[in-house]
Amino acid sequence: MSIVLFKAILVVLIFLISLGIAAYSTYGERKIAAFLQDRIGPDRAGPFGLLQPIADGVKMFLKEEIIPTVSDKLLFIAGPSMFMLTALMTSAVIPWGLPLEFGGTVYALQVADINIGILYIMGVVSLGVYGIMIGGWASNNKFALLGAIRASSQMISYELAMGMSVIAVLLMTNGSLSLNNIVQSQGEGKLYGFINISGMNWNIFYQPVAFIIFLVCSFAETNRTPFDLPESESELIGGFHTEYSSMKLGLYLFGEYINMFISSAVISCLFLGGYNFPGIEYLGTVLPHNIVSLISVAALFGKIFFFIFFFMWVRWTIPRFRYDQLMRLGWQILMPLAIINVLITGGILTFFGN
Amino acid sequence: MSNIQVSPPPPGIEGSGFFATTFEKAVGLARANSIWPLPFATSCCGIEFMATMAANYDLARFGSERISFSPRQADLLMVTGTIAKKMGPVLRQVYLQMAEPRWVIAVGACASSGGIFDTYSVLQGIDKVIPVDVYVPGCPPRPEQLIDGILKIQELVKNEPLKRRESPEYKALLASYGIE
Amino acid sequence: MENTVTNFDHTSEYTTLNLGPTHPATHGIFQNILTMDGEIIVEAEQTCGYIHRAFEKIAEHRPFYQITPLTDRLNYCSSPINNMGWHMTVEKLLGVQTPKRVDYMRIIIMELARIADHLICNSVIAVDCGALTGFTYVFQWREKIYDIYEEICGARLTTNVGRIGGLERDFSPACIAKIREFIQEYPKVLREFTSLVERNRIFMDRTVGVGPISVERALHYGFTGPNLRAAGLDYDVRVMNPYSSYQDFDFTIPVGVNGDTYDRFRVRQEEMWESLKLIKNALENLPEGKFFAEVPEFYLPPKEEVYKNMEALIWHFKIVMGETDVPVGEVYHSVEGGNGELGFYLVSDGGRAAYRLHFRRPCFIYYQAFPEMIKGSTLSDAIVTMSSMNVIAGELDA
Amino acid sequence: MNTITEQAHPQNWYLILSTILFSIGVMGVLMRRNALIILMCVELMLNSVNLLLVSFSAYAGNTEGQVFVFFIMVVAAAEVAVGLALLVSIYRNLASTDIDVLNKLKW
Amino acid sequence: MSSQIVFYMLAALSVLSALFVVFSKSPIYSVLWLIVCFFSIAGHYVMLNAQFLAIVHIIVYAGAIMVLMLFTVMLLNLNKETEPHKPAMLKGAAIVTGGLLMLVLLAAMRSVQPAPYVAPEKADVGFVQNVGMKLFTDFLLPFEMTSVLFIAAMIGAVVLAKKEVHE
Amino acid sequence: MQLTNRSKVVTKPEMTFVEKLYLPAIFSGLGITIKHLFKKKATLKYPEQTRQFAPVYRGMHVLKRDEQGRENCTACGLCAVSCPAEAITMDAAERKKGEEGLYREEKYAARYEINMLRCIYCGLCEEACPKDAIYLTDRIVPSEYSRGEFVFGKDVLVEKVDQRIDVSKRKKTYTI
Amino acid sequence: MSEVNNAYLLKELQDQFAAFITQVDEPYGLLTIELDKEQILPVLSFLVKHPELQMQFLTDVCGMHFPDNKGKELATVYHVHSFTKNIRLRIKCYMSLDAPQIDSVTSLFGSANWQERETFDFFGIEFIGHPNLKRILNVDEMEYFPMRKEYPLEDQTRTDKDDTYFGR
Repeated sequence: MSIVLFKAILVVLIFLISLGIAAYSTYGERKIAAFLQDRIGPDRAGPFGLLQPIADGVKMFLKEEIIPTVSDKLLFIAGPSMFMLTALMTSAVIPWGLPLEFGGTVYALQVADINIGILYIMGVVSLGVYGIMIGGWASNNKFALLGAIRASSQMISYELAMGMSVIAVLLMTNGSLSLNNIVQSQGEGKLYGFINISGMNWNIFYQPVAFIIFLVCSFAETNRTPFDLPESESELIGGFHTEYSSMKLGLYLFGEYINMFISSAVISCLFLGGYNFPGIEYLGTVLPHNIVSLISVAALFGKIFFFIFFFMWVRWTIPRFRYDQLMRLGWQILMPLAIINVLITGGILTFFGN
Repeated sequence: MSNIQVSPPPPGIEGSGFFATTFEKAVGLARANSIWPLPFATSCCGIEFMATMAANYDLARFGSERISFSPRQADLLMVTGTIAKKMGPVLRQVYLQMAEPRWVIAVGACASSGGIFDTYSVLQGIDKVIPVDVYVPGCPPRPEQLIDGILKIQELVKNEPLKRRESPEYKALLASYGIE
Repeated sequence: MENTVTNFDHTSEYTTLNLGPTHPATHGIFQNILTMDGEIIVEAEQTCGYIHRAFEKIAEHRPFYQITPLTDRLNYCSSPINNMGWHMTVEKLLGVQTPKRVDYMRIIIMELARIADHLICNSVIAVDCGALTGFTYVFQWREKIYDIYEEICGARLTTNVGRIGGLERDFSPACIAKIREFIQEYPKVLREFTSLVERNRIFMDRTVGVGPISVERALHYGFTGPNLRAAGLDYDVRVMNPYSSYQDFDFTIPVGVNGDTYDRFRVRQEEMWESLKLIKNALENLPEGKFFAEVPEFYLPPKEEVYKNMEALIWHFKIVMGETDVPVGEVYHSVEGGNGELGFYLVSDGGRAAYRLHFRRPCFIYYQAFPEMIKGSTLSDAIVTMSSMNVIAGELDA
Repeated sequence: MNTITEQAHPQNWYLILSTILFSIGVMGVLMRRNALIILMCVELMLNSVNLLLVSFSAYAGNTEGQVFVFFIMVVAAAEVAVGLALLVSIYRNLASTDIDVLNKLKW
Repeated sequence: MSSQIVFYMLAALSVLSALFVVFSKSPIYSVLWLIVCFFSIAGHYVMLNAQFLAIVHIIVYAGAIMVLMLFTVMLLNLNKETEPHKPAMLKGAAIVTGGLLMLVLLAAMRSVQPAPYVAPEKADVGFVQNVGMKLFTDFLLPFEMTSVLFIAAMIGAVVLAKKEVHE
Repeated sequence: MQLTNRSKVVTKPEMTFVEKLYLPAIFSGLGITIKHLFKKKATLKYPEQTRQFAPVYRGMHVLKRDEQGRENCTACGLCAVSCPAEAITMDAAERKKGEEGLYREEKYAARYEINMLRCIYCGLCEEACPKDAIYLTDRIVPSEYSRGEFVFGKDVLVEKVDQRIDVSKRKKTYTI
Repeated sequence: MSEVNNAYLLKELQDQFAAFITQVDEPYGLLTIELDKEQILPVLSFLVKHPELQMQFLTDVCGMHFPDNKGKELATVYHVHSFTKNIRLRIKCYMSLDAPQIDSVTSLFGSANWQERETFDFFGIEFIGHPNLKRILNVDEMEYFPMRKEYPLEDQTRTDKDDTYFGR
């Protein structure tokens, strides 16, 4: 099996998994929301309502497509497509697990190990706003436009703090921008230099502040409560997707869940050791390598699922911000905090060495 | 498109209503389980709708908890409450903005028939301005009745042929309301 | 939502945004036409009448006892208060003195209604701030209130509870048990709801200082009820002009300071506690006796009597046909409704129906102040302010 | 990606491409009246220069060219920020982004 | 050979999109075409082994500057109808001028003999480490100067965009 | 301004430092919601499970028969008069010879219709009935596809002889 | 200082406006006066500014229609309330159907704005000086004033009701 073929399979697989997880995130969201609210949630479509996402999908595919006559048709269609595209693109650089090995050839479970992985993610994330902006603008509806404007300013603002918090992490990992390196470095060494649990040298223990900032920013980047202003139902009806129907709406909703999935993956990779899990070294000695790889994939997905749950948990608990408060939080609290964090990290690394 | 000849259906069983194929059934089932309501809540029934949404009755079980206030995204227009004559055109506008397939449920006495308000200012039933699929009696109906209405709608959705919305009968129905 | 086409007036940088008539935040139907500068509201104008149902005209055509179902639909979040208010108005016109037991039962029912009303309002404030979960927690307890109503009168929302001269039936043991359970369990839920939102900084940031109104302006605009009390004036009809034996009870009037959304929220929260106390007191001190006053002209005789007794049957017919004698006169009576002073101005010419019945609907009067309250704040503020004012469309338009 | 390939085409190609892009930018500046698009054309011109610098850097085998691109980006970002701020305030006062309206120094 | 094809495609894309930027009727399309143009230029950067720069280019231009542009377009609601147009004659003149400039420049470029290709000392010229090293050693002062420039620009932008309070 | 001495200021808009930190309140909120994740659900699975309504619940009407299976209604029209929604229509008829087993009184309702869509279930007809004939029950009126089906005639309203509906619990007690 | 009660209130009013108060009544303990409609603004502003009474709260404004009361067919009824003294007053101003005009009190009470609009909407009473006197509850195109006694209550377009059964 050539590397190219493997990569192709991997790409397709990741797309399918992303889509599947996004679809079942909608189900999860509804179930979790229901359970947090003392309800049951969907339970009539299939056993436990498991076919709910399929029902939604089929319905959306077959719904009439309305393109408002006053809107810009091309852009109206381009909006959701771009949103979906950028949502899916990020997954390329995430290391999904330890490499597999077949017949002496090593197959990395990562589509592209580019040396600027983090920057790539930041770049693609910064493009995510186009889908929303274009869609919102093309709808030619004031609520949509307001949503689009809110989304764009919010995403630009929080990108900065996000980048700054990542810098502190990068300082920890000898400045490598490759996600693979970052994850690997969290699997090596001892925690705080003396706690010897293999695969537990996670960045969250060194960078709790950066972790919180990154988490908050990823909430903002994915437009989830408490930062769901662009689509806040009680204010803007649907926000940027107010005018969308059928699958174009589906793409937006789907894209949001894919974004959530990917940002959970990124958080896990940056702060929670990615595919590393405690005892990974020991397992490596007793189990075949490929099995450990699969376990590591499972470990990563476990972390991802926890974060997806966390995203939902927070959404159904917390009120949302107001536009100006959101901006103030981003610029006046998170930004300085992230910079101070970088300075302190840098200072410690400079004066106390590695 | 292609050179496959479509053989004419056997006489007598053509037309909407017949030939609900397996595909159509599957689609109907899917649609029925994913009805996103647009609560056009004007008065008392709206509160009862809230009660239906809340924990005790949980409309989510039917796949309908994602209430979409944007008519574009909604499948089911739930007219819950009195519709005054001043509101009639707005209701119609909302209905027009909805994407096909769309269903309408008139919840409560006021929406269905004007109820107690047989007055100069109240529309005597929303079927004067838009076609209604299911009427739910009660003033306001209890959540049980509301759910009954939703189940009725689901029944309707399940058995609806895909072509119904293009059929001349449906067009004629809309035309009788002066739509399109 | 109507299809709002962006048409910028190029001479100004303001846009017009139609909030309503079917905007999710209007909770009921009325329209706000906002002139916005970006996210800031420069000007607002409200339109109402979208569910105008001509209550006052109907009232001129129906006998008195048939007005009760109408009042249900005024402020449908707390219909029993409206029912009671109407009954007491007619009783005032007729000069009927109700027994203490009736008064106390009425207090229990009314205070339950007040809790239900405030509960909707406050949970909806939270929902409009984006916190949906608290809503489902407290709504389970609103459901319990519904259960109690169902036990009392047989309906959940539009209760049509009580009759002129008393109540239509006594509290059943099941009903009293349910009320006791409610008193016992509800504080926990309310506390939980409180801790979920009340001191959460995000919520406080959203509400403190939002949509404030001073006492002077509030009075100018005819505020009453929790909204006036949030501004700092302790006007409460229950205390100022006690009706239905409210004078027997000691309760505090929670007041706010700034008249902002947070104060309104807080005042409603506290009033729920006070109501709970009132219910408890009334239930404990519920006197024995009849649940109706001795007014054969207006209170339907017992059914058994009607079946057997000719005189009762005649009264029964007269009452139902609306042929009993009613004094000529005019009377104004007000009760402390969920949203403030709910007044009934009844003019009787002695006929079977009111000659003129005017409802003083608190919502209708204080909603005028909305533009002034939200001027210069953001769209989100406007929405939270609107829900904290608890504008009920049914009451607004009548 | 980690292997550097012998550049398969002469650097002249980049020269020509940059020239064409630059000229298009100039053309746009001259042609359009919308201040925003003029700003965008300026960006285009800056980018053609960037491209050239990167190509020089690549062909000369050192990093200086890229560093300069970096600086140009900074300048471009600053320029856009100020330019757009100007544009918005002009629009506020004149309700137009037409540069021909800006022919007077005061309003 | 394949890299040549890639070059041609990217070059064609950049030229075409640049032309669309200039000739689009609606500003929003101009913005979108410019984004496409920037992407193609980023592609060129990658081909020139400047990955770091390419991604920075995308983040800065596509991710920030063009979002800002788009934002302004939306905020001011510039669209086809409000787009001011110059008279056709001026347009023609502009095209001729631009074309002439291009001709002159191309003619000048034709005779240029660029220095022959020099293989870099290290294989990863365009990587973060090298660019960073250069930036923070040889070019430290200019780098710090740019931050001053940024601050100035930021303050300027805020001051300009801030609304005067009309009393 | 203070009108009574019973007022109490209840609002405290200032935040303490801890409250200003966002996180404590958020975490306590998260704690509350996660507790509910494991709680028993309040939901009633309606079509499968049903709920006992209060005995006095005002649902669908019934026209009662007496012990001998005769219709109680005498078509006096009080219910129609008392109906605020004017949903009840009836035609009275004289009882003929040989119908004594069908109708209790000499006059009976030949046609008795309630427009269930107009009806607001206020219970006034029940109160107005002097003949123990009309009652509201704890059954709910089903929803229908067309408006015409809601005019319930005697075929639906009158209780079946073999399927009596117990309304004894709704009868008022006037314990004095 | 005498106690503030209905008698005191009436005396204060009589002192100032005796000529304009046509009738005084006290049904159910609420002092009711009939006032010349020209005097509504002075009387109300007197009550508002009165140091003792401080009747600063306009509880209610509503219209009335007496078709048989020739020359005084329409009436506007004001309820004012003094919070500090907890005393209410009802003022009635009659006017004829031909000239249904009365001064607006919006300058004194902001709350009067919509209530006067409502009264205009229902009865066609025109409030002079009202900032925005147009229909509020009914549609703008409505051509009559529905609360006047001669207009029917019922909607004529309904299909599921037969008036012959409801001979009201």
